Amino acid sequence: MMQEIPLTHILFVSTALFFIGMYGLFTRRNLITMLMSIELMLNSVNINFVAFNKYLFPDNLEGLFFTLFIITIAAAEAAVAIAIIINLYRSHHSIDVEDATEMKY
Amino acid sequence: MSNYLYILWIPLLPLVTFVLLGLFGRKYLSGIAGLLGTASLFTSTILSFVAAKQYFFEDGKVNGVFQKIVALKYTWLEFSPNLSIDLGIIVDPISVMMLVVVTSVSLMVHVFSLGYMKGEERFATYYAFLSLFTFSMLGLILSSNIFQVYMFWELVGVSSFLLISYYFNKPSAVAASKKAFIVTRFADLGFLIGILILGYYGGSMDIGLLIERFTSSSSTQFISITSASFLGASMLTWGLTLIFVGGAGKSAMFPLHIWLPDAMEGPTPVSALIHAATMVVAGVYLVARMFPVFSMSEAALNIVTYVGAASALFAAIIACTQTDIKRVLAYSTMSQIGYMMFALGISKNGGEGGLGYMASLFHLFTHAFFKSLLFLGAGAVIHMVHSNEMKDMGGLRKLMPVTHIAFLIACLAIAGIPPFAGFFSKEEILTAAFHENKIIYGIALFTAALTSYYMFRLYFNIFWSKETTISHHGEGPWVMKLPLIILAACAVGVGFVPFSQFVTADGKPLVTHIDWVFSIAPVVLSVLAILLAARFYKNENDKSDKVVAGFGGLYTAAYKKFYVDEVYLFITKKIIFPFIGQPIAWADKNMVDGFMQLLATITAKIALLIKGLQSGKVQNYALFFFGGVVALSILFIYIWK
Amino acid sequence: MNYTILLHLRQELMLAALIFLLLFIKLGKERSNESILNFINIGLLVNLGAGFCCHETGELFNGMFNTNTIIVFEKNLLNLAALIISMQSYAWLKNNDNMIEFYLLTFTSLLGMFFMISSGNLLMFYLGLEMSTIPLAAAANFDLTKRKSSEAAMKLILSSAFSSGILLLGISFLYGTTGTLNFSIITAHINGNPLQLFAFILLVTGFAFKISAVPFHLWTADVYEGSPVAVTSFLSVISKAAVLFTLVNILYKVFTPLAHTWYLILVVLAAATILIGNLFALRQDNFKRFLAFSSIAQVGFILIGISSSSQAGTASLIYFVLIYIFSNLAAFGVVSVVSALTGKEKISDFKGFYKTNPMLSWVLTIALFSLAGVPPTAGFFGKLFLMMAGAAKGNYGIIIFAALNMVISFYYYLSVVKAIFMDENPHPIQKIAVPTVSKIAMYLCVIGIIATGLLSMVYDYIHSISFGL
Amino acid sequence: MMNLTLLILIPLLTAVLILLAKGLQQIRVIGLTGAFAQLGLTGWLLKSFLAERAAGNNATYLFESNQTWFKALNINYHIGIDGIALAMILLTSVIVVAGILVSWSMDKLSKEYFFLLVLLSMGAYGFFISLDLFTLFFFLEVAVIPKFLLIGIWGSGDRTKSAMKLALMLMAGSALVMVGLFGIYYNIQSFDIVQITQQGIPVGVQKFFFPFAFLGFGVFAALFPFHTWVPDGHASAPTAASMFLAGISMKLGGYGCLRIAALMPDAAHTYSWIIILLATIAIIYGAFATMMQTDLKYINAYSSISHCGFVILGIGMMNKTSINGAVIQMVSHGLMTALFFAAIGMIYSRTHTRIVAQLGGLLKAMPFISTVFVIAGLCSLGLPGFSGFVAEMTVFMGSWQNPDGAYRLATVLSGASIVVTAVYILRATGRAIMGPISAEHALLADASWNEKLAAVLLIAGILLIGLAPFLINHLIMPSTDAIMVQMSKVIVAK
Repeated sequence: MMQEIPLTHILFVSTALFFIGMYGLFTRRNLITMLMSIELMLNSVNINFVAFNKYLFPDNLEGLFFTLFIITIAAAEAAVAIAIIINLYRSHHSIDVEDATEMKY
Repeated sequence: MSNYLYILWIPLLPLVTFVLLGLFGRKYLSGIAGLLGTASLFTSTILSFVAAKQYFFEDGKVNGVFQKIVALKYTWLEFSPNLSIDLGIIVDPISVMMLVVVTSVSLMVHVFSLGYMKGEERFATYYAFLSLFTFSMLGLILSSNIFQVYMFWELVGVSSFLLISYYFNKPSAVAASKKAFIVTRFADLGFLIGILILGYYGGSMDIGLLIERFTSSSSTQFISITSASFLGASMLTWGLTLIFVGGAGKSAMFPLHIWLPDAMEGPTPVSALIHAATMVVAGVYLVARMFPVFSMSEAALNIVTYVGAASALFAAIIACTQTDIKRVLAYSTMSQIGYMMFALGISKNGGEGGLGYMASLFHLFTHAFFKSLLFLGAGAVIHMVHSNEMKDMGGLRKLMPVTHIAFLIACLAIAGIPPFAGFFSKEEILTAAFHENKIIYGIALFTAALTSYYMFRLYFNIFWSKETTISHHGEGPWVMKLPLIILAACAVGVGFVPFSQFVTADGKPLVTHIDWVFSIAPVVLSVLAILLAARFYKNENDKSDKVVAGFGGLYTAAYKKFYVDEVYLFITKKIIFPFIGQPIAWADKNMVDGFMQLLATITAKIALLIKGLQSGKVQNYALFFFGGVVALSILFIYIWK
Repeated sequence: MNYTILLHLRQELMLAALIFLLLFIKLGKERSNESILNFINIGLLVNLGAGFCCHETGELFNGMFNTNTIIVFEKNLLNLAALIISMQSYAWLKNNDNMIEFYLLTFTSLLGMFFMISSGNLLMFYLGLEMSTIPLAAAANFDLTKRKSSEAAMKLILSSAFSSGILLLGISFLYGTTGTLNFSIITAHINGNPLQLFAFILLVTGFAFKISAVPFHLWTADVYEGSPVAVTSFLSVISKAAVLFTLVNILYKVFTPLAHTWYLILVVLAAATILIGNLFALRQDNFKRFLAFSSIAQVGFILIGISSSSQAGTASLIYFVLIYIFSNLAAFGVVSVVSALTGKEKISDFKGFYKTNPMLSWVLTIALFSLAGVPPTAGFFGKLFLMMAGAAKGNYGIIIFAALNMVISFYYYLSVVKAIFMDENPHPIQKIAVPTVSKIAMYLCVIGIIATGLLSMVYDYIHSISFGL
Repeated sequence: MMNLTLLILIPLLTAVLILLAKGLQQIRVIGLTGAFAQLGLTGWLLKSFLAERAAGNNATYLFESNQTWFKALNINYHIGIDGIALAMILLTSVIVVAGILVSWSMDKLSKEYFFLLVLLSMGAYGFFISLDLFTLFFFLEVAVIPKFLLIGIWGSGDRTKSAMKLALMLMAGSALVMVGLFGIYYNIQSFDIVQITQQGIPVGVQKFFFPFAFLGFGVFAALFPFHTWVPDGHASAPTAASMFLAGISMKLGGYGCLRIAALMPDAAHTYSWIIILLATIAIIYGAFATMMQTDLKYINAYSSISHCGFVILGIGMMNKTSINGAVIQMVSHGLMTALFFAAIGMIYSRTHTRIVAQLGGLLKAMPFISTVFVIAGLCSLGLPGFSGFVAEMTVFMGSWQNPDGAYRLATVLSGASIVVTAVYILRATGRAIMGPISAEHALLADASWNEKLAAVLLIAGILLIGLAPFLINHLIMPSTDAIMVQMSKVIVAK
């Protein structure tokens, strides 16, 4: 029976994932990629929830439920976001975030 | 003693006249303005003579001493329980004497003006202002409260301002009126502070109380004011000196005299009234009023003495050189007032030593008549030749005999030739000076000689000298001659009034006797001076010019009035305006206001500086977001935990 | 079965019903926009009325959803705002083919806010939050053809997704440290260890993003400028208000143990927000952008009020939001009418506005004065009470700071007034025929602006129903 | 017994009616009627006030009425007047009538113009009757915005800039006031002046918050160095607005300062030397700055700075006489400066210039206006018989009671300003009113009936105070006594 991975490891992974996502959001110019990086962040949060639930509070399932909802809403968010991006493409003929900086100061 | 209450009407009547003429004069009353003014003033004059008679001959004296009677007292403005401005009427020898002088001279001037100002556009306004002045002057005389004196003091000043600037289209007149008002205002500041000092320490502003408290050397007030001192002088000296400064301003004492000559821009009757007989002696009156207190401070009295003497001499010298006849008269007025001042200065409070006091007021009394006579005479002359300059005159004695005689009498009077009025009063002054202070006596003597010299220089230049070019006769209507005649009569007669019986420092009659031996010196000097004047000016010659050349620099200096005006101009135009006024105005625009502006500018600058935050790049926004998170975390997890 | 569920949920249910009705109408045959608009407005009115009957306290779904007098009142405020907005955008929507979609989106987000306000559970709260945000992102893009509109929508969706990511991280840690999502239980488990604090701060930043507090505000101006005026006003008034209400609920009820921490956080945020908001508002020429920054500054004042953590704090917040609805919507109303009929949105276009449109000018002026806080408008009282609540803590530094900033804010509000009344303009905006419905809305706002302040019973009522720490 | 709220309701009614009215004729008639109604009301108020006092009612504030406004915050609509407030109210009503009369022919946006005038006056009335600091503050700010609009819309010269400057500086002032009031509120839990007076404020609190409140009101009263809104504001404003500004609005500041000093006597004593310093600077500095001005309105504006300095000086000296003087000076200056601005406005509307150098000899063409001008001038240089003399002398007297050397110096310096005043007044008069008149000015018309009426009204006030100061003294003495009682509490304590 292999001994189980300690919580900290998992938290480390999730945190790493989160910051990778954030890094992607900050650096990538492509809107779709940025959206994906955000999904990464959300997923890292999911990992958190599941891990906490599994390790610390196994007797109830709030964490898992929360994960489900996050996934759903992420989907919805993505749908709207992509719709907007498509519309942006119609008007700007590009999905580079740098091209959509008309409004500033 | 309310049986003097009718005195209230003496100032009130002119006031009523002023209000009537001021409101309706231009439209409705312009025709009868002169008569109205004269009539009301005539009534006042009668009343004041009645008052004089009642006071001096009936009930003024209580067991041989003239009383100070407060006929009316009404609290007008209460500052604090014991400090208040009371409007009151004080009846005592000097106030009654002044009443007589002011009303009668003013009446003469009113009458004279009927002819002199005939046909003026603002005739009604002129009489309104005359009435205003008379009212203020009478109020000043009757004041029983030192702050009341100050109020009327100011009113007198403003009415003089209005009358000098009567010809308001003439820039010179406007300038003169401004000068007169501002210079006297400056002096009044001293007066005001003096009042504040006396009032603070005296715990009252009622003249009677003040005198009572400051003359009893045991009273707490006296001790407190003498013990408190500033820059080495006791507060009493300060207070009195400052009050004297006010007086000096009004009475054109050196160095505050510069306004008086210019004030001659006003109509000549006005000069006769205000700048010869009444307002300019207000300073003397003020000192006389407060004399008991003055007598408690040696220093203050010395200041009075020396300023008076200096002015007397200074003015006399200048008078010898002027060519504008009114200016000559103006300077002679200044010098005569100097006489009165030092006479007060050397006097003691009552007793034999009180001779100076009596003499001074006596001279004030006589001077009022002959000096106003001189001015009115000059007025008549100017009315004829339409010029103030000596060179335009000469040989007028045939054309205007009445004026000529009157003028001559006045000149003799001021020169102190017996039996004319001036002789007696001047004699007293010289006697007092001789007993008290030899230096002053010397100055006085010399001044007397100068006086008679320049007066006759004037006289000869007007009436003799070269033959006149003017052919037409006529001295103007009887309303102009009558006052001359009356005043001439006074100039002869008033000298015989037993003045010392009535007006003395302590109210006790004073026995005086003319010491003929003593009076030889001044009279002889005067006569010599007159002869000199006659030799120079009786008929055209160049002797005077030679002498002038002989004096050289001194003459020009005197002719230029010793450059006092220039000094004043320098101080105001070259120092106050550019070095105080303009810098302040500049600072207000650029520093104070500029600072406020600066705040606005800085804010705008910052706003412009940080606009980069809003870069428009959504990724930067996210970055700032994260930065915020990190900052908050550090701040609140590690620092403000 | 019992009907309390209907009672407690009545506002949400009615709104949902409205949404479904609209869907059916959309599917059904064509109708004239006017009739539908009127129908919608009446529906909103009914919903508003429904809010005022039978206030009661209660909870559903074992504590996930709870309601009480003040929550109902807050929802009413949101309803009122929605009604006013829909009336004001009449001119804009009248000839718009996608009018119904607009309402679908906005109502959905409104529904989300209702749930968020009543949430008694982090999950519920998160659902409500997202439900209120995502439709608005779509709505921001409502002018499909406008470049700015899509840019705005993009910025909104991306940054809000990012912020919800942060928020979720916070929630997850919170869950990790307390082991529950239920507010009533969380409080007991809060012990302020660093991870928890960190989680809390992440949570707060999520809120700060929504109410656009500095430095989480940067999206605001761009989104406001890009999106259609109606959506802008929805964003600036309703969503902000909803989040603020929730924030107060959570701070006061849940994070009581951390009161000291969040007091400081709020003060810091408030100071930064007021200053930055003012400084940026100074330089704006686009009216919507200008109002965006001014509203940021307003939030700063609100935060001061909240920081007091007293009954007066809550009261002044709700009171100010009420006033803010009136004044801000009055301003937006004028702007929306002008932009809908002339397409002009610049402040410089409004020069000489008074000569041509005195009525609109006065409405706008009064609104601006109210925003600036000048008596006798209600804004004066609102701002003053917020600061009075804040001052109660005895932290006068922030009060002085705010007072000085008020002067800056006066400058930019007055310069708009200056443009309207004083500046010369050869070609002012021509006379505008305002639709009656919008007129009514504007008058409603003006009356509100004047009455809310002077009639003290409004505040006293709010104060009586509000709660402290 | 009467209800002071009428003082607010009448202007309110007038304003509403003006909004409903059609055409200049109607509007101005309504405005004038309202103003006169208010004047009558205040006259009646005075009568009943004196009657009450005569009946032996020695309460500090008469006609008190106290309604709860914001119950939860203990904010009350508490009104009532003492002699000082009453004097201010009378001043206001007179100036309002005069102001409406001089703007009789204002045809540009007349409805808004008169509306704003009336609104401004309403603010002033409310301010003077309130005994609750919150209400006080409310009305204080109500009175600001109308000024901004009046100057900005109807003004002359660089109107928008001066309007903005004025509004911002006044708002900054009221922001300071607000901080001060909060300070009081959170230590006394009340805004009620009476209550605060009874309870007294902890010394520490006073020391910290007095500067805010006092300086805040000081900005309104043109306290150096916060006076810079005064010149530009007055110069750009239309005639009536300048009259209101200098005649009423600056008095709000002075009145506020007085109340604050009475509420926080300890702090007032501590800081009095600063107050006196600033006041003295304002007096001298204002006077000299005036001397350099060339524009009639600027001359009067700067002289206002100098004259309002006396108000602050009187308050700072903190004794009965000086405070009396401060109050009288407020009233006197209000009337005098309003008269001055009215005269300047009349001249400007005819000659279209206010530059002294371009005028001259107006006395010939327009004797009435010139006389008014001269009277205003003489009043401002403190000639006996006019109100200025009474006021300034009372202030001097009061401040001289203060034996401290530095205070004496301050008194003497401020006294010196009357000389400078004489200089600039006479320079202006001598140049503009006297001297030769230019051809194109020679044919100008004199004042019309409304202008005459306005001038006469103001002059009557000036003369009333100047000739019978015991009347106003009698009115305000009891109130100053009450204030002195508050202040003296401390002096004893020290």
